[in-house]
Amino acid sequence: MQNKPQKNLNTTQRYHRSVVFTFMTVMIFPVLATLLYSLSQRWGATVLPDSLTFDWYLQLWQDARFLHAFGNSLLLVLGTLVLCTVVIVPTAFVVFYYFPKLDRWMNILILMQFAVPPVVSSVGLLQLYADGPIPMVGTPWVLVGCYFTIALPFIYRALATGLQGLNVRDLMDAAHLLGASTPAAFLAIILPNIRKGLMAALFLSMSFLLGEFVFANMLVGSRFETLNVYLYSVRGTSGHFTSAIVMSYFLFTLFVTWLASRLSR
Amino acid sequence: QDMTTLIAAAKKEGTVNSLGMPNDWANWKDTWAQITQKYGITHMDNDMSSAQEVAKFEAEKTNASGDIGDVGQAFGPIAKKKGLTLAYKPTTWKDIPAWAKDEEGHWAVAYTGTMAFISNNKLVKNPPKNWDDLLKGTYKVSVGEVGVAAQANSALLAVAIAKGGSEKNLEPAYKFFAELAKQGRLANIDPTTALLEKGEVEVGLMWDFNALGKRAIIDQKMFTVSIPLDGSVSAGYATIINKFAKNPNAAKLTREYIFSDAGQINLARGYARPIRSNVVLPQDAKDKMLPVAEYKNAKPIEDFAAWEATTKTIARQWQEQVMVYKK
Amino acid sequence: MGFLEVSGLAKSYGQTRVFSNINLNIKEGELVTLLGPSGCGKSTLLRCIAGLTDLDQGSISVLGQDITSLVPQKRGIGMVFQSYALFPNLTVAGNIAFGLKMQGLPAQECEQRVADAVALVELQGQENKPVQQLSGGQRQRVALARALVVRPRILLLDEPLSALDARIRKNLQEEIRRIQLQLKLTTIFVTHDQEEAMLLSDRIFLMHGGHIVQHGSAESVYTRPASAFVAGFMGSYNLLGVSQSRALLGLEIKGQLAIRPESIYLVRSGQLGLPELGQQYPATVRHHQLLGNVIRYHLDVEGSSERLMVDELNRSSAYLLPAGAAVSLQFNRQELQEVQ
Amino acid sequence: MGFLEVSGLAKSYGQTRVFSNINLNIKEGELVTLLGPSGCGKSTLLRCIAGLTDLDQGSISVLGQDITSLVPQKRGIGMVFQSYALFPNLTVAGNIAFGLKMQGLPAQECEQRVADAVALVELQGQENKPVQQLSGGQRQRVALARALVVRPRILLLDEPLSALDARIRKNLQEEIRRIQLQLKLTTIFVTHDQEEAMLLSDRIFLMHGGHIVQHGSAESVYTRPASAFVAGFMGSYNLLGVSQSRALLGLEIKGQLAIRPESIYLVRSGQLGLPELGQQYPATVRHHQLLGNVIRYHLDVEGSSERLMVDELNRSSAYLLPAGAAVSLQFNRQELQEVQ
Amino acid sequence: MNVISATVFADAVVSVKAKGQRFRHWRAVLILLPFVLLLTVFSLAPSAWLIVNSLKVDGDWSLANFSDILGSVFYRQAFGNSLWISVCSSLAGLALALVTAASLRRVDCTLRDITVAFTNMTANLSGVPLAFAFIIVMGTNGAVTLLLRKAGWLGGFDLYSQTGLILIYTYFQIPLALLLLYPAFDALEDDWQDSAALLGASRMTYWRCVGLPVLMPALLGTFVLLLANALGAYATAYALMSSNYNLVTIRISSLVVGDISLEPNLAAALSLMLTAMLVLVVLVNQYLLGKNHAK
Ligand SMILES: Nc1ncnc2c1ncn2[C@@H]1O[C@H](COP(=O)(O)OP(=O)(O)OP(=O)(O)O)[C@@H](O)[C@H]1O
Ligand SMILES: Nc1ncnc2c1ncn2[C@@H]1O[C@H](COP(=O)(O)OP(=O)(O)OP(=O)(O)O)[C@@H](O)[C@H]1O
Ligand SMILES: [Mg+2]
Ligand SMILES: [Mg+2]
Repeated sequence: MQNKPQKNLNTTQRYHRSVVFTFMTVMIFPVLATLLYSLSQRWGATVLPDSLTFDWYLQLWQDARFLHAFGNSLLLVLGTLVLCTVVIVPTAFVVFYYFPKLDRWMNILILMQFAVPPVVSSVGLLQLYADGPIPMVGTPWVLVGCYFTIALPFIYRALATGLQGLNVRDLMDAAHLLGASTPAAFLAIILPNIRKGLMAALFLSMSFLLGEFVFANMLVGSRFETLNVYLYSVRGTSGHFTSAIVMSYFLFTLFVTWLASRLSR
Repeated sequence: QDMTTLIAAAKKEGTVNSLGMPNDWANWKDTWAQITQKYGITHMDNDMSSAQEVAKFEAEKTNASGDIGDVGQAFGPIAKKKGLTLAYKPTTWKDIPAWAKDEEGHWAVAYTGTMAFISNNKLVKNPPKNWDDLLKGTYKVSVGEVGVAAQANSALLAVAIAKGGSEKNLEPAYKFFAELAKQGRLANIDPTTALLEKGEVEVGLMWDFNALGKRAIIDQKMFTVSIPLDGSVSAGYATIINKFAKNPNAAKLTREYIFSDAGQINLARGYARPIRSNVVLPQDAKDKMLPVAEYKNAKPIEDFAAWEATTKTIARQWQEQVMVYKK
Repeated sequence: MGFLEVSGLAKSYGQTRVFSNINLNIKEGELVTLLGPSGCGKSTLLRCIAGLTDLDQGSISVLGQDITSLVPQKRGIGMVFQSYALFPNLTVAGNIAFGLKMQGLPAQECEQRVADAVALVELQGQENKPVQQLSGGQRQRVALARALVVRPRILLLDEPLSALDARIRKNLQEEIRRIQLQLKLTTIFVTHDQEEAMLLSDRIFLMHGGHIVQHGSAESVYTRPASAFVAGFMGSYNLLGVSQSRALLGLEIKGQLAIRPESIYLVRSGQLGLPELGQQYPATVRHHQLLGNVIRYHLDVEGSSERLMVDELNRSSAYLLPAGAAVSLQFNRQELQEVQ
Repeated sequence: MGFLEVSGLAKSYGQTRVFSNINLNIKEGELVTLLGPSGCGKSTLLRCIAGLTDLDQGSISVLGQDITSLVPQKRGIGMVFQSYALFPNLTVAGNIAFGLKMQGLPAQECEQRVADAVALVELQGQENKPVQQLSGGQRQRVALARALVVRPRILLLDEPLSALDARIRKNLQEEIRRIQLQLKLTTIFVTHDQEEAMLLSDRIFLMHGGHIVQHGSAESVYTRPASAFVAGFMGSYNLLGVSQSRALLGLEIKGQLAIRPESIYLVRSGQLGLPELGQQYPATVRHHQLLGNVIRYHLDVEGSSERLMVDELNRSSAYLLPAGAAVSLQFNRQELQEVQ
Repeated sequence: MNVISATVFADAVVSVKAKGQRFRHWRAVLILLPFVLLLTVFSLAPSAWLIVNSLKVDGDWSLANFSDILGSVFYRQAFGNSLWISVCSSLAGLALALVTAASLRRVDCTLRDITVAFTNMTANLSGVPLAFAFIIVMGTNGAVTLLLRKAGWLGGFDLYSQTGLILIYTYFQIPLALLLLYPAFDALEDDWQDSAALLGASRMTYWRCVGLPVLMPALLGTFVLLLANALGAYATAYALMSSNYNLVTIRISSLVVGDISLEPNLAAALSLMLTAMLVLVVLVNQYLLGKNHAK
């Protein structure tokens, strides 16, 4: 009789686990499919591929253009993330420390980033900056700027959550009384405490940005070929090959995320 | 006359950037390789649609990133009207039929394609030979981006021509596809290489050079390519040189090369039909082509003005007359 | 001249006035408490003194030197916040060393002073723990050590104990007092707990409605409240109105009469009482409460509708008066306090 | 037979045993407190009784009826959580009505009973406020009303006052007791504050190390602690070791001698003392603390290294003994308590 | 949007003066400058361009673009489709993420960490790769499709249809929803459920009466983000069905990057209406949130 509630607990526990497992299974299906496709010689209208091979990867990783594009993408994404960090972190701090009322407006501003699809704003950007006083189109700089707007919502939200959980006012006051200037207190106290959320947001943004195509193709194209522009330009070659590209950068993000979570522990 | 000066100037520029001329389209690959090898001019391509190319020329003005582009024939006059093109007549100019070139040299069609069927042999027992076969089959038909892509629009025109319509009148085509849609056999997908390879496309409609090219990449035995015998349409692709090109001479030289014998043979090897009929094709290039007999009912687009007007309505008509029947 | 002098301080948030014309004069090495109900502006006053909030009027000086417009960093003030405000990314030692690092002290001296501070608050062995792993009481010690290690001229404590439970609170009260006396640190201690204030402080400043309503030693504030508010705030006073006090004690007063329950003498039947206190008033025990070392009787006095509280030491259960027992009360007239 | 009987209760989390063989026997209408230091398992025990945590062994019955395996919904138990667990999306009235709605009561009766409950806890006029806008004390009342309105057979209170500040706590203690007596509700009150326990309860169950170490009335637990732990926990006892107690009082004991500071008599020089208590021990005042109604003297007794605490009522400052004053002490031998 | 930001910073300046710490606060305002600059150049300016151009027809000011759109069944259908797919996929994504997030809090932390990391990863599966992955699995001749067809369980399912599109949209909404929603569950205290149980509420009743209402602001906020995400999505739908399905973004892109004609002004007008729709949703959301707070 006393065991009955015990069993109850186990069933709820089991329920929660099964929900999570089902979720994982469903979500992983497309990823596995891509992986399998990239590893198969040929996979036509059949349930399973005909034969497996590593050729696509070998071919891919020997392609200098791919490596170059990969390098470009990484450089671009890294640059963007650095810019984001340097600009958004102080901004979020200033908002929360000096002008808490601004947060509401920031949230609206952030939502607006979703409102104009890249296909459209790229046309506007093309018209505005192709020529004229700031001819950025065709240079990676314009992409850095656009990527900034893409990453902004994720990073700002993460920082806002972190700062909300932190008693910024008291911590800053305490640091001031202990002789720290505002910048010093920010660097020594606030920054380390929002680092975790920031890192998570940066990695999320990284995977988003690595997959970005519209801006890259419209604004810069081959002048600074990125991974997805490359993917697009070789899309006619083979689905297996493009799957290999996708899996390559997928595994790359997975690896980097894992590494980061390892290191930050 | 000034070929030597042109070559010298082009070599000095040392590079040429193209828009919408990727390696896997009509065998541009060989042309680029040969230009690089012969003149030491390096090349980069940025693949995009015709409209994007024109838009990019227009937007970038003097900060031009593309020197030369390859657009559907209809876009040649548009680009010229917008004042975005640089005129250049290659030495082989007189060999190009009048319908395929701008008299001032702002654009010139280098090759043509004809609407064709591509059928997956495994999924389709009796590959269609003419449009009526499509209606009788049990397979799904993929047309591509109707209303957006010139290729898909041309498929509609091909049906219309076969069924008694014209550039002005696509009604027969809409009826035809509506019938397919009612049967639940109109697939909403674009017949790309990857989808052909995956076996998602049972029968696709596309330019012959595209169909043959994709078949060659994927698997020669997997597909059957044929021109609809009861009527099809041919259309050309024209090169335009950017008026603001950073490398105008290299671009001119590129056009020169494309219209040279070697360039035209390259296109033929890419399954495209070269515009110059006086080029002697090597046997391997000839072998790649479909039998000439299949082309007997294929007609070129004649009334460009009407066709341009019609294309603007296609997207809407397609949704209203065809997609409504889709199950 | 006091060590810390605050004069004419006023502060408003927008239209709402928090306080005005606040004057404090604190001697060197003294511990004063700022006592008052929640929301009366204690924290705001403390923050003004520390320079964390700008004031509207008034001046603050330390040893005659005006510090009103100095930035907080330069005031030489240490503060322990109610929330402790420990830096969650640093260890115990890291928190304590923070202020020293900001002063740019050499690592060795830094280490030595941190070790001393750790010893002072008895946290040896915990130096390398992250502060999140500490209990409430331990956190409080870290916050204290962190404020003390930079050797401030003045220490401000903003309700440092209110988040702790009763038993830990008692220990820490004694400890704070011990350390403050040992270092002879001029200290302002903010609290809304009058027992804490009495236990700890040399002087109490009682704040209410944006003013200091009374100040003086704990004993004087406790035994001679200036107003009914103070009386009610400082302890469980019996408060008699004009008519009650006339009827019961024959005293003519203007405001109210405050009588501490422990100043009333309970004379058991058969006992004589204290002759020097004079008249005895018959009363009946209604019920009692055990407050630990004290038993509080609630009694009805004859000829009065007022129920009075009287405290006796919890000496022995043999002495316990049952409900209904008849007793007499004697009042020490010197201890009756008339308040407004 | 008691109203609520708990027998042989045991509970472990994985390898760690929280408690074992807990037995309680609670009469109808009784308020008992479960007193013990933090982490001793009080909350866990309460949750077991409510059915929120399953137990490893033992049984729980109400009026002889076994409820051990009943779901919490059917036990007829009301509970007030330390965090109050008010539903933040509902108003005061919405929170209170929640349980009634669950019973599917008609709207009108529901309304009537909510109004009664609101009146009981004196929250009239606050019915439609969101609970976030309430102060701590008001929240506590809402939680209480919510638990009471469904008319539970048993009320469980898990440290309902520990989050409140001292003054509000005192008011609410009295209020809880008043309501409990008025409704004659069988109640278990969990606390770690011994003053609260003494003030409120009919009986105290003192829990320590996974066991009930002592139980009985507040007076008996306070004045006759069974162990040094209980003595230390219940008040500021003076604890003397074997040799100390022999040297000072000539008493041979086995464990420790616990002497409450208020049971020692202070005889001022010139006074006679109480003859029935016999011997007087000379001592010197070291310092004193003002604890409000009581003054605690710390004294050195001649011939002993032990410093003793002695409490006196804070009767009048005229009686205050200065540091260094020579006095005599008398002990009431009946009040000396030998503990383990 | 320019207007909004202008008032935002005017607000800031006013509060600076009110607080009287002018110097310190001006420095703080300076720190906001790079942010404002970047946002202006890369987000506000193109948006302004959008507004201006949507009001132009052949170089003249006109509202013709808007009247064209509103008068066209075709474009109205595009809006209808976009909205329908976005709402369906956002609701489905939200519901699934809700169930998962609720369970995620109850499992041991290793599994939780893995799930969160994994979700992070799948968040970047979108656009062409996602569409292709689904084609491999569920396309006309996809692996699962073939299996189900063999088993005879396949109803009329077609990936290349509205249903298919909703399915695939839902897939890319789930990770985003989960990542946004998961932290909100911290607001739920365990005691609430216990308390509700003692008051006679079953688990379901608890969720209906307490859990969900408490999560409402987070749910609403997440829903708006998901909706925005879905409304603006383009690459996935395009990769799956090319332009054969009538969605606003696809119409927009076909007007600016199509092979046939180039009408950036009409595209701008379409985008502006899409934006307006989103702003409307945001405002409704803010209003609901405000009401929730006021309560
Ligand atoms: N930043 C602020 N803006 C507006 N009003 C404020 C601000 N800080 C405090 N107040 C108001 O000033 C008054 C005094 O607040 P303060 O925090 O000083 O009270 P307190 O005495 O410390 O209370 P407690 O004992 O609860 O800590 C309160 O009414 C409070 O609402
Ligand atoms: N869910 C749990 N899993 C594991 N251990 C637990 C759990 N809940 C409580 N414990 C442990 O059981 C012991 C008793 O906890 P409990 O909360 O009952 O103590 P308590 O007497 O209520 O303390 P407090 O006065 O601090 O509330 C503690 O050591 C605690 O760490
Ligand atoms: Mg305060
Ligand atoms: Mg507990």
